[in-house]
Amino acid sequence: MKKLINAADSVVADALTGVAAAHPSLSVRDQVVYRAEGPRPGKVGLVSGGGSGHEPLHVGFVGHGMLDAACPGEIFTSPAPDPIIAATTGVDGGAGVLHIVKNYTGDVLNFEMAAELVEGVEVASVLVDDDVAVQDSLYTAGRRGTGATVFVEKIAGALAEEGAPLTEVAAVAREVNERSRSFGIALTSCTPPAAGKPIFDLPETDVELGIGIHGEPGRARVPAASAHELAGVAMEAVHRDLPLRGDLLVLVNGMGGTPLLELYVVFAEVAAFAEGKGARVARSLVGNYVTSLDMQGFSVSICLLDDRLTRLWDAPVETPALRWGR
Amino acid sequence: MKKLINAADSVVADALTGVAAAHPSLSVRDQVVYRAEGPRPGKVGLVSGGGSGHEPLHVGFVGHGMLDAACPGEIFTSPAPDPIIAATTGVDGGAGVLHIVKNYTGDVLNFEMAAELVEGVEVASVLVDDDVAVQDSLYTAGRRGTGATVFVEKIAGALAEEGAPLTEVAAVAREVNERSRSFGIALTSCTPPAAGKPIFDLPETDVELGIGIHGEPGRARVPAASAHELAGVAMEAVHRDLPLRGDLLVLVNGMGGTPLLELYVVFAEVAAFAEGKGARVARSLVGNYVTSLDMQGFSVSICLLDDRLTRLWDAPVETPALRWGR
Amino acid sequence: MMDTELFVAWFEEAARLIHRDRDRLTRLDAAIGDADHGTNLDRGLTEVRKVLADSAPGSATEVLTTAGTTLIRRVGGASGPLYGSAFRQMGKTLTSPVTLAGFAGAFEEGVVAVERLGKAALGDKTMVDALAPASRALALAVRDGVGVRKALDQAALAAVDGAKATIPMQARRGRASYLGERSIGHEDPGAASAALFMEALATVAG
Amino acid sequence: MMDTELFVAWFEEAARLIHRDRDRLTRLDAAIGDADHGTNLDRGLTEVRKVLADSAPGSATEVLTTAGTTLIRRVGGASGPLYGSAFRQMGKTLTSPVTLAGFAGAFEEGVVAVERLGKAALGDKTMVDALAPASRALALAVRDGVGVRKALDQAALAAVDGAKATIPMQARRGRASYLGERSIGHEDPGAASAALFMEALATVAG
Ligand SMILES: Nc1ncnc2c1ncn2[C@@H]1O[C@H](COP(=O)(O)OP(=O)(O)O)[C@@H](O)[C@H]1O
Ligand SMILES: Nc1ncnc2c1ncn2[C@@H]1O[C@H](COP(=O)(O)OP(=O)(O)O)[C@@H](O)[C@H]1O
Ligand SMILES: [Mg+2]
Ligand SMILES: [Mg+2]
Ligand SMILES: [Mg+2]
Ligand SMILES: [Mg+2]
Repeated sequence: MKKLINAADSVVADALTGVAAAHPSLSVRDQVVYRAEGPRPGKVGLVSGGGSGHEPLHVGFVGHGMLDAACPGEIFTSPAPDPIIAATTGVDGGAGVLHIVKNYTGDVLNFEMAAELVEGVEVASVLVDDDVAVQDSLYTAGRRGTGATVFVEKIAGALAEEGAPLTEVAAVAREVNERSRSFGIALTSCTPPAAGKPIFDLPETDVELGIGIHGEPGRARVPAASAHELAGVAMEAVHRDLPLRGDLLVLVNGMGGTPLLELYVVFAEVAAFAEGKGARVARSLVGNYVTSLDMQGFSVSICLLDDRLTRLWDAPVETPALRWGR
Repeated sequence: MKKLINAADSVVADALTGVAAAHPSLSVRDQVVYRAEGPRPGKVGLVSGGGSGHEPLHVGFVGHGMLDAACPGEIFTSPAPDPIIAATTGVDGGAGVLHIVKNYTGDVLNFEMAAELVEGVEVASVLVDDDVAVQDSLYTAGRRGTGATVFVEKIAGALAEEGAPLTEVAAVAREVNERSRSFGIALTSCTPPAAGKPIFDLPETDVELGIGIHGEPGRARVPAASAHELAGVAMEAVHRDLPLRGDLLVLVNGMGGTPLLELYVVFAEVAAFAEGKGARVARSLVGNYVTSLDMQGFSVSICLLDDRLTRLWDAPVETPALRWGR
Repeated sequence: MMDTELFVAWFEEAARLIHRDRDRLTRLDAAIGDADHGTNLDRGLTEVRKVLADSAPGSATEVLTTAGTTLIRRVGGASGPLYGSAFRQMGKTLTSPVTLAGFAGAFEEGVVAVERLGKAALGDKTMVDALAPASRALALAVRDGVGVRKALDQAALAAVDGAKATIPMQARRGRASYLGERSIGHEDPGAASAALFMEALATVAG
Repeated sequence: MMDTELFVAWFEEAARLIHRDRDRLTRLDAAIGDADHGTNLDRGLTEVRKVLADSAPGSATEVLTTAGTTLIRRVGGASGPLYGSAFRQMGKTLTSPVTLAGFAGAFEEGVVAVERLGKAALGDKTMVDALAPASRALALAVRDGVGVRKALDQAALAAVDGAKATIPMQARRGRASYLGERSIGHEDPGAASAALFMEALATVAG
């Protein structure tokens, strides 16, 4: 394993030192990343978090129009309750705080505990579970939260910035999650610094369908195929679960090790697929937004827009990883 | 080789289809990427280009405040004169056009030919050659143009947007290049689709110092080391050539396959090094901006700022890869 | 009689075993999870050991609640809150002096806490599949009037068997459940670490 | 006498050889460059072949300038403009009917065009190291009154020797120069392709 790190157990701390040095708009205290200017009285605070290794998620989405704080855990390990409690208290502007939680047992348990233990702050929670690769049944932990997290954080963040109350901000977050689906495909595994080797072995000839964002193997392994075919597999899976129609918000997301050139090749196929179904790509993102360390591969996330969601998506945002309108 | 492509010889064309679909602000004609709104009368036009495989460079830098057109060649192959001529004519608003050319024999020759052949447009050229890994002597093709290209395109683009004449825009571009230096380190090689395998073999134990952005091997191979040590090597090389002082614009650039998490670890080391030399990181970028396909590694680019350059860097920019102020 | 020192020794030994098997646990987690179980628990128990050394707890209850709270605070992931809540619940239920019967009852409460928090049942391929059999072994030992050492040995054996029994199971909880049938054929890392906890207790009591 | 058909055949054969050796040229370029020389020339010459077939050129000059212009327009990279200018210059210099002496003179002009454009000299480890010896062989053949076939054979041999001679050289031009001493020990891809061009000409004349 070759990585640009100093030690496996200091990666997250060292990276946060870099984040603090690179972004004067952020302040980092006790492994929590806040907006430097602090909470705005009367504004609902947005807190998210989860294991590290998915950068820019969540740290790169802290700033005006999006998150108020992010709690990065160790690599692929959800943060413990303490930093979540600190973040929740730290961003409260008196209007309460929304926890945006990706649906993983660890994230759910730790955010639940934090919500119970925090004092004097009204807390609402929204679970993001957009990954159609996982059957949502009694026999699983439920669908994983992946690419749609970006949609939820951006749109809920925009509504909070407008001064909407906690109930409404939570409601729009849930609405975005319900209208969003994702599917991911890996060309390679990824190597957590502490593990020192790839989480799973994937031969040169195969790709892994329906992967999550923690290097966990997917549901099936098939021979490598063209971008056209792989994009088709991902889009079919999404379309089967949530028929594409009207205006779409599309994220073609890189898993961390895939060059942008290839992501644009995939995006062309995704856009063509959507048009084939009579839908229209109204807004889009192409790049590395919800990654899995150095994994090569992509995921597609789709949200069915309406005028309100489109307006909130277009609202100004100023974070390290997402910025427009200011 | 596993890649998200349809065919080795259609990668660039397919990716440009994706670029056109993803960015309504751009228009793609005959493998040239233009601002959709076309040239602004009286504004100096900025055209750059070069081999593909460095995304987002240059295509991702077309837009308000930066380039007017980009000419992407085949992978690692500079474009032929025809598209450069088309781009030059297409963006001319009557105030002339600046060619921003990275110093590679192929880029230089093809842009020179285009400049000679183009008719009715005043053309000025600036060579970017910031890579201190290459001795600038009679015995080389001269220093390569790498990360500083982003600085040159952004700052010259801002001045052009203000309506400055061609001579001034060319002058500030040269000034930025003269005040900038870069150095790159690779943890892995990269695999061009047409080649089908890594350009060079790099054992698990070693890293390559002083690499360019075309997968060409570097000047030396040394055992892998910590982010602290590798950042030190890069910064020493830059500092030896251009002593760090005052306000710095710093780019910690990923080569395409390196996760953002690691780039922030490197940035922390780079910032600490700069402070150690009594300089100050006044502005910075951390991410994949000038890549080498799927190569893992990083490069550091430094520009010595002054008030004017800082103001031009801060000026509004709206491109797929760089956006602020609007 | 199970005195306070025994419980402190339990966590010291558990920390040692988990550190020793850290890579094995991470490998098991790599196969059906995200390759962090070993690092997570190692980080947590190193901390527990420190905290217990500094705080010099005066009772078994204090040892268990301190350990549980520390695991919740320091591990994160799924296993942190689950193990943490288990030990906190045990601690809250224990009354001193700690008899085997008292411990068996408290242990069962701890297992129930995991099942409740994790919505997990026997057969879901989780730590419960090691913890529940261990609890049952303790209950039987109490019924049969077996001594502490023998009882804890039987609990440890039951936990190891329970962990091995997760190999053919298809996961229904936690990350491994995402793999569906592909989760079959691998030992659950949390069940494996639970077996180490029970082995540690048997060792220090022996 | 070297008629127009011979020059058309030259580029058809060159296209065939370059396509055949495309991967070898790319491998050579991978060692000291950026692994695209084979694809670049293959793309260019496929196009040249098409254009010549469609345009049915009426003179050797037309063949060479058409081929040169096409290479400049379609190849990109360093080799496109260099080879393109070489052939355009040859074409401009040729007068018909084309004698061996006329061709030798035109060929030398083409090599000089590459040296001028590339600021390259013999020994810089570039295509010049294959082209210049070939030009010299042609000049000597003319001086000695050797026939066309023999002359072109000697030029081809000189080009191959010249290409092999680049192996111990340290590159001073092009991408390979970035490697400094590490460029030593590898054959220059452009010199290798230049040798193929000369081999093609000898073949079609033979
Ligand atoms: N819902 C649950 N109920 C009970 N145990 C669980 C549950 N989810 C996970 N576990 C246990 O936790 C272990 C994984 O712990 P760990 O790897 O540290 O956390 P994470 O899964 O968040 O990476 C699993 O092997 C399993 O034994
Ligand atoms: N300055 C130069 N003068 C002469 N020949 C050159 C020069 N630079 C490069 N070449 C030739 O071009 C070849 C490389 O061509 P190619 O790989 O197609 O272009 P690029 O180097 O732009 O990738 C080299 O092997 C060398 O023979
Ligand atoms: Mg985990
Ligand atoms: Mg090239
Ligand atoms: Mg795990
Ligand atoms: Mg080349």
